[in-house]
Amino acid sequence: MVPLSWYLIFAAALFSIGLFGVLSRRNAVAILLGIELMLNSVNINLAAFWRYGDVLQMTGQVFAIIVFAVAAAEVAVGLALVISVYRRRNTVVADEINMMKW
Amino acid sequence: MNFPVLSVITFTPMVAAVLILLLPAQRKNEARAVALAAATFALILSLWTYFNYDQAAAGYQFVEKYNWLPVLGISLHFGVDGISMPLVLLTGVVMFTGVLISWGDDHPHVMAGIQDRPREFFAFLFILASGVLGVFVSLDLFMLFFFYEIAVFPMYLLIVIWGWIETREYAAMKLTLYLFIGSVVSLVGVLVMYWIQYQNTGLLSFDMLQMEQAGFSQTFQNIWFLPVFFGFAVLGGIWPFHNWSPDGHVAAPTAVSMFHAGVLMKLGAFAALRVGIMLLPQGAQTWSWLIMAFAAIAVVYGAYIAFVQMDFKYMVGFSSVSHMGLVMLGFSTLNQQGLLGSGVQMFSHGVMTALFFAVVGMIYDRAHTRQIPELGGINKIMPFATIGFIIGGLVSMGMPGFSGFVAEFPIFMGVWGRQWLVAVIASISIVITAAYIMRNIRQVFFGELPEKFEGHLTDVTVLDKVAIAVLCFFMVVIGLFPRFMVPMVQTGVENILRLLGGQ
Amino acid sequence: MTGEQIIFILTALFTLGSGFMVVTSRNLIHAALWLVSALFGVAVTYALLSAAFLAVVQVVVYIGAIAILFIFAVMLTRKDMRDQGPQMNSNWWFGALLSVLVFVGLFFLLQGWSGMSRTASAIPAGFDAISELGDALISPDAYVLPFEVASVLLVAALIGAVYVAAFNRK
Amino acid sequence: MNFIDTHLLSLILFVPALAAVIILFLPNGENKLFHWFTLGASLIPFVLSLVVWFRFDATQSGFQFEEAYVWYEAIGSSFHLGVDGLSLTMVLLTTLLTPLAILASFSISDRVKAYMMLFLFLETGMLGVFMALDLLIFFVFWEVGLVPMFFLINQWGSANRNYASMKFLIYTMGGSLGLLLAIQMLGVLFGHFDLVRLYEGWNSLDPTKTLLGLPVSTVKAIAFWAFTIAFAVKVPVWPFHTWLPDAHTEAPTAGSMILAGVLLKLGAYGFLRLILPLYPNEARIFAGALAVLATAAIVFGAFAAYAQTDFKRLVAYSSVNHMGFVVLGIAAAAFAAGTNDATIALNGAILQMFNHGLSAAGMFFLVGVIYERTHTRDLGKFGGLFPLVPVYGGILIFTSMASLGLPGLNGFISEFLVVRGAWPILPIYTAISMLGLLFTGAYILKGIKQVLHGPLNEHWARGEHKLTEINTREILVMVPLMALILWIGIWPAWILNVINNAVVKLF
Amino acid sequence: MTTELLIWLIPLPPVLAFFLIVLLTNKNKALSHTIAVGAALLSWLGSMIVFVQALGVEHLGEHPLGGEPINWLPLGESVDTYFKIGVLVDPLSAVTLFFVAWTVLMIFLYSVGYHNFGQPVGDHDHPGLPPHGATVEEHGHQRSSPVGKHVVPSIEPMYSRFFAFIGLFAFGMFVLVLSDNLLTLFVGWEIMGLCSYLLIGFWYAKPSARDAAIKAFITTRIGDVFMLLGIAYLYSATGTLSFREIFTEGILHTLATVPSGVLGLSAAGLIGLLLFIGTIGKSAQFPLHVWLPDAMEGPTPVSAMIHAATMVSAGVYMVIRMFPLISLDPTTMAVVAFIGAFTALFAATIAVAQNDIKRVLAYSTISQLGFMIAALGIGAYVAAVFHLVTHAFFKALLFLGSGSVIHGMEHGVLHTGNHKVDPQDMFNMGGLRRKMPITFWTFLIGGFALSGFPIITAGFWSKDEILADAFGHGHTAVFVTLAVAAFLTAFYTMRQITLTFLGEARTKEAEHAQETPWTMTLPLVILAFFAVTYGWVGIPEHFPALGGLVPNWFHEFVGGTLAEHPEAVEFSVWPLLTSLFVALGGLTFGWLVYRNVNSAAEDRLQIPVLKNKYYFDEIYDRVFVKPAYWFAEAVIYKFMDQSVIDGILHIFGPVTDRLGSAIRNYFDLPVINRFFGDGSANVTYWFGGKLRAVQTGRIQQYLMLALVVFIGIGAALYFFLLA
Repeated sequence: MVPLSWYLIFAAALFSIGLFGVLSRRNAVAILLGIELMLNSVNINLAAFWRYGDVLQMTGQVFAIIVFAVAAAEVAVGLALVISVYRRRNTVVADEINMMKW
Repeated sequence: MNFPVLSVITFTPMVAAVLILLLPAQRKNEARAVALAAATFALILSLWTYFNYDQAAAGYQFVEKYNWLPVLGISLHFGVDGISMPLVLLTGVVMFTGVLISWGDDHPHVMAGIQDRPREFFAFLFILASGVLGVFVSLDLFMLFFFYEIAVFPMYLLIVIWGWIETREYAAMKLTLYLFIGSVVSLVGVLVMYWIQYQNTGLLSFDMLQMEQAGFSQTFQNIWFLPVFFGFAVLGGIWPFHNWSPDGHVAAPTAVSMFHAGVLMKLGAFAALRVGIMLLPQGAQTWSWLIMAFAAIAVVYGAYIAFVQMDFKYMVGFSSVSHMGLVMLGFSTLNQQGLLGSGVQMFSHGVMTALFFAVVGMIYDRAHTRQIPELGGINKIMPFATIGFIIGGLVSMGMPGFSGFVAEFPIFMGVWGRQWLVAVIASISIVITAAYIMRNIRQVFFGELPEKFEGHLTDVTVLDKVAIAVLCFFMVVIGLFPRFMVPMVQTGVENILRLLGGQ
Repeated sequence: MTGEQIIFILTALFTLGSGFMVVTSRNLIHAALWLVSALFGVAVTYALLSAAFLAVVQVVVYIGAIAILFIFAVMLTRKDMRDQGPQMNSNWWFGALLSVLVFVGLFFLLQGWSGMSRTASAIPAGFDAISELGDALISPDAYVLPFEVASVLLVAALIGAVYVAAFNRK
Repeated sequence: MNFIDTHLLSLILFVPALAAVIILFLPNGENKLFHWFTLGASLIPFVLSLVVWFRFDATQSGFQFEEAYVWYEAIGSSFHLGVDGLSLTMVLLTTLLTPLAILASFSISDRVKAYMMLFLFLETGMLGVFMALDLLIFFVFWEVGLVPMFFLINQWGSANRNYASMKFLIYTMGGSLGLLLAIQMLGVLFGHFDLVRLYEGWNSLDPTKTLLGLPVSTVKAIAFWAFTIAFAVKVPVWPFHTWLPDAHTEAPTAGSMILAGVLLKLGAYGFLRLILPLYPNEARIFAGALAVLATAAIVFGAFAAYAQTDFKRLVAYSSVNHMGFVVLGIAAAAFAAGTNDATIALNGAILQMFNHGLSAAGMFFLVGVIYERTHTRDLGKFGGLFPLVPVYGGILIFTSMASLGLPGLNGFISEFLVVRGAWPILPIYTAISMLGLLFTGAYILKGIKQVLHGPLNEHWARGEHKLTEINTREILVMVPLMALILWIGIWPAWILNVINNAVVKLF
Repeated sequence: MTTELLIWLIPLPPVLAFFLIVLLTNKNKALSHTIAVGAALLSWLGSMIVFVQALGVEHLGEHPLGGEPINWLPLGESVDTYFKIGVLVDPLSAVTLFFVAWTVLMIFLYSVGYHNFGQPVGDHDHPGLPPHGATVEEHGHQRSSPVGKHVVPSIEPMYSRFFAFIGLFAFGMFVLVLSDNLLTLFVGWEIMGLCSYLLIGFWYAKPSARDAAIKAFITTRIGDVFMLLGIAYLYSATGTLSFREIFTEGILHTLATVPSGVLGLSAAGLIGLLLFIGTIGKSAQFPLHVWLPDAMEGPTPVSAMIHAATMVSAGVYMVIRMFPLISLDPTTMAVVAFIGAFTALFAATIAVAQNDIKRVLAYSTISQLGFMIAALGIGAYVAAVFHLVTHAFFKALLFLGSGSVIHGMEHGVLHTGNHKVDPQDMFNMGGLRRKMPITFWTFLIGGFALSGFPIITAGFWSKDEILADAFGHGHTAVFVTLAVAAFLTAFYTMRQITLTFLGEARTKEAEHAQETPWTMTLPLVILAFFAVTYGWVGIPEHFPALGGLVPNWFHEFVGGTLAEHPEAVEFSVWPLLTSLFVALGGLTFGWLVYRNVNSAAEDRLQIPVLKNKYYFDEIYDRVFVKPAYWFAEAVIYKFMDQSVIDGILHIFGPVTDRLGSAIRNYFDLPVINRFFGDGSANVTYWFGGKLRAVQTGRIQQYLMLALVVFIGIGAALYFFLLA
């Protein structure tokens, strides 16, 4: 039987990988990809806690669902931003996108 | 008192501001009309209140109280006593005259008054006004603060947008920062008081009448008096925190200068008195020497600087530093005459300096210079303004028969009671004031009219004359019949003395 | 070592591997495709956790919608993505370090936690996870509010995305 | 009528101010109207003060016609008016001179409205000082008088008026600064400003106690000097006199008349009304110093006048010289208060105040008359005008003789009384001041000689510069003055009675 | 009406005349002089009545006329502290009144003629200048001249004014004589001073006249000032100024005993001295004599008025009046005697060298006054009064005579039209006795009286009495001095007479001189009468032959003024001989010397030092006048007032200015404004600028930063809390 710790560590690893992607990729799209990975690791945790906690409580799954929604929204907006930025600046390289600078 | 006169007075300008903003931008005269109507209404109401104030009964009258945030003990608690009543009247007067002055005259090459976006101008001005009124009538510390900030912030916009192009950003920023820092300092103090009161009495309340019984300990008062008092006194232009005011005066448009010097500085002085001295009396007694020292310095110092100013408006600005110094001097005596004098002086100086700025503004709008040496012979063109300025000048040099004397004399008496040396030193300013006032009257109004002004200058408008007349009226009346104001202030002073431990 | 454990380990390795490829592969198309595989791995994990609904949704929504969306996006922007400059930014090593640190930190935290080694209880008989989930999502005394919020969020995001991405000719 | 009876003083005091306000609302440019209206308005107080004069009961002591109204009760000041023989004399002088001055200024054509208003306000200010029985009110009017005079000089004065007016204003204000402070101190000490009560209270202070951290005696001495300097500047006592020649010279004719006629008296009045009663001891102690200054004023004033080439300046310095006698009398009285000599000296001093009011006003007016015609005051430019203007010449000689102190005219009586009173008390100073008396003759004669006598300066004899004779209006101004000068010279009892009684009661 | 009232009224007519003329009738000459002379006549009438009544009173000295004084000045508490004024007629004032009334009347009358009343207005007459003469058409005039025109004297342009002034003058004198106290006496005294000023400067267009007038006024005023002091002293010492009260035993005694603290004089001494200085000024005694000769610039009647009848006599009158007081202190008496005697001689010496007919008289006046003063100084009270009176008469006579001479000469001048000739210079005259006989004879009488021609003339008796007293009381020095002076007097008088009337006319003008109208000659005659007869009322008893023929009424009468009657000095022959000798000797010597001197050049007595009056004018000018003006101008005005005092004042302005700008520029702007105000803002700004670096705008960097912090915090929490 698979202990909970395995899932958690697996999720942590996936999270770190995604984090690495977010931190070090130059391409905005790639950063979004990294985020996706991180979200998934979260979902894994949620699901795992549901399964290993009180099964009758559906909280874990519910929030996993919501995370799906959030992810979808995030991707939609994110990609849209990337594209509009691309239109204006002809680049999707995060380093070159520093409009937030004061 | 079923009719909530105070809140009506207080919120009239606010409402008027909204109404004005609702008007379309290009309907300048309508905006002005509304403004004038509101101002007149407020003035009439404040006059009514003034004359209906029962001097025999004294104390706080026309009291209204509505819960606002009961949890924290914040309530909309209005009421006036002998000290604040004249100031309410003063605000009414200055508001009224300010509107008249800003009505201006869009004569082709005069463009006096406010011709650029009067709608917004009046709106901001009135927000300012109602903030000021709120401070004067609030008996609730929180509300006092609330209105205080309301009063301070439109100043920035008014100066930055309509101010003198040269220095307006600088002056506006300076003014705002000074005042906010000041208010923050005192806010800290106030909150501490609030908390200590909770500890002492176990009730959460910003009500000042409550706080008077809060029983702050001697040490506490000694510690917290300074931040509270000086935090507010900054707005009162106390030395050495006076510097925002001359720059602010100079940069501000005429009506704003009138408000600024005429009312806003009183706001600081008043709050310093109401919160600093009345709530922390022992602290006041501990530190009165310091205030006295600063005030005395301010009196002489302001006079000296005004003496050498070549810029007309700076001259007036520093003169009001000097005069507010007198107010503070009166506070610092903490005795009957001194406080009485300060009370009257606040009103007298308010009217007087408003008049000064009004006239200076009229001249500047037409001559486009404020350099005293460049001006001259104004009386040939605007005799009425000349008379007005002369009367104002006499008031400011403490000439008997005018309100200035009625105010300054008791102040000096009070100082005598405390420390005669200070009285002697401070009295120097009287002569210096006389010197520069008379010198400038001579130069600006009676000197040779520079030929470049020949024909280019126009007389002031009827509205201006009305404004001047109203202002002069109060100065002369108080000068001739101190009874017009003194007994009322007296009642307020009694109250303060009671708090000070019946000196 | 039960079979379940073996399946889990394989899945995990597969997922992590493709995840690694996602963040490292130079070509974005490839990266997107690796993402698909990583997501698939996650789906399998859900299945292992006997969260059938989640697994399905994972496949449908993620792989079906999101990943494809990515591929479109990449295609739209690919022409100047073509092999110019490094795919990693100047301080990728720092990123790596941080990620490792995070992993280590998490690992230790989990070590310190008591409930680490608990095992899953058996699913009671007649328990229909999906219907339960449905109830939970829409029953007012449960999570209808977050659910609605999420939906609103989605709509907002949709409109926002459309607005942002829309071609404005100026 | 009853109202008038009970409010005589306030009426006298405020009628001018009221008239001034009315003038404000009269139509502009109606110079004639202003002239006559102002004249009429200024005559009312004169008539009223005559009423007071005749109703006044010289034999009884204390103040009469007292009125007191609440004014500033918060600091214990009430609007308290009243006259005794001393102030009544001055009131009469003021109300008499003002109409004459206004009559004299009918020749003013520039901004008549403002001019007349200022003049009336000025009158109110001066009268107030003489009537006030409340220290604060006294100070109020004391200062109020300054401003109209400042503007009169500054607006209607001659070439150097800016300097002169500023000097006048700042000097006087600076001088009265001490007065202000001292008054405040008194107010703080006693909580009221009522003179009559202060007389006792202040003098009954226990000299051993301390006040404001200083011994009472010291405080009193300081206060004494504060008062003294304020009044000394106004009188003016040497060496505070230098504002006077400038102010007098630059002021318009009528302005000089009032300035010399009344304003200077304010200072002397202050000495009599405040210093002597309030500070008898200090006054006695410092009388010597005062006498020195007085003598200096007499002698140096005479010398300086003798040195002038400007006619008006000469007259101005003569005022210094004459007021010196007033101060000398006061000093003597202060030195030996209570003795008969002191009484005589005071009688002399007060009468001298009145007389100088008449003669100096006359002199300034006459200077003005000739100035209006010739537009010069340079004595060197005149000469031999007697045949051209015999009447003027006669009047000039008459008035000069009065101010020279010719027996038979008023000046002599007062000067003699002062000398008589001061001799046994301060013989040395009196003797020295005789030198001044001698030079009085010298400069007066110099003036007459330069103007009237000597070879005729043809410039004025014919052509457009032809000097015209003094006209009826101007004569009308002089007649009352000359009549009084002669009358007092021959029969001084009528006025000296009042003065004497006041002095006897007061000191 | 009662005598008192009459006395009160005596002074009034002239002053009324003054005002009437000034205010009303100054256009009308006839009316003016009628009023004036009428007024003089009234006063004269009153005086005579009073005089006669005074004669009637027994012991007039003890109870003089005048009645109760009236309250004038209220001084001090009670009624008795009033200053009272009143009138007083005791023997002294009676006799003075007598001669004053006469001379004044005469002079008024004389003036009418002197100012050519009835003559036409001159062509180029100018107010302030003597008349120049008018040209008139011939009509039936016997002396026809080729031109058909003829120059006659023209009338004085300011005719009326003249009468007004002398009216006032007379008023002053009457007041002075009749007043019963020093103050009103001083009033009259000063009024006369004013009139002398006005009258001497009557022809003010002449610079000389103008300066003379001022000189006269100021010089006398020097005396007056001291006199005023004396009065004040006396008043404060005794509390009264009334003669009645002062001259009582008690007061006099106290005054004599109380020391004054000055020069060891008694109070009486000091007062006397001060008063006497007044006299020195008024009566032109040395050293204040300088004004009198210059005063001759005035019209001759004025000279007569001032120098004979009224003003100078007033000085002496005052001393005589105060004699009881002055005599209390020997020092004062000595001073008086010395001054008098010295002046008498000194002036006489100057008179010798003068050529101007009036100046000679002027100096003789000074000298004669010296006689009286000296007489007083030696205590010869009656003698002094006697000489005062007689001198008044004959000196008035002389002046009027000289005026008449001058008038005649001017006529001559007009006739020849040569205006360069000075009608007053005696060397231009000569032989006038034929031209103007009346004038000559009267002048002769006057001159003899002046020089004390024995027996017949009044001057002899008075002067002789003075000498006798001086001799009798053993004041030898005085005696000798006066004797010499008397000799000189006789000498220069004779010189004058000789040069003027005797011999032949030296100029055409003198030839054409003619007698003056009756208005001028009549007074001469009348005065001449008194100049002779008045001496006879004072002949000493023991005078050989004549003694006792007429009782020495004068001595009795006037002596009565004093408390203790002064007994007449016993007769001694030496003074008599002396006076005989000096008088006759002087006269003859003068005649011998001058009968054939024809021009100033031949006059051997034209010694510069005498001619220039011992250079007194110059000395005074250098020593007093110029320094005084310099002091006034340079020191007092320019230096003290303008530089020092105003200098100090002017410091204040700049100082305030400096101070103000210093505060503004070196404290307010830099410290408060820059440092504190802007400074704090700047600091904040700087700090913000530093922090900006963090804001790269790179999402990933933000994130990394966040993580770093997060991990850091996490680690910290972990190790500090959990571990």
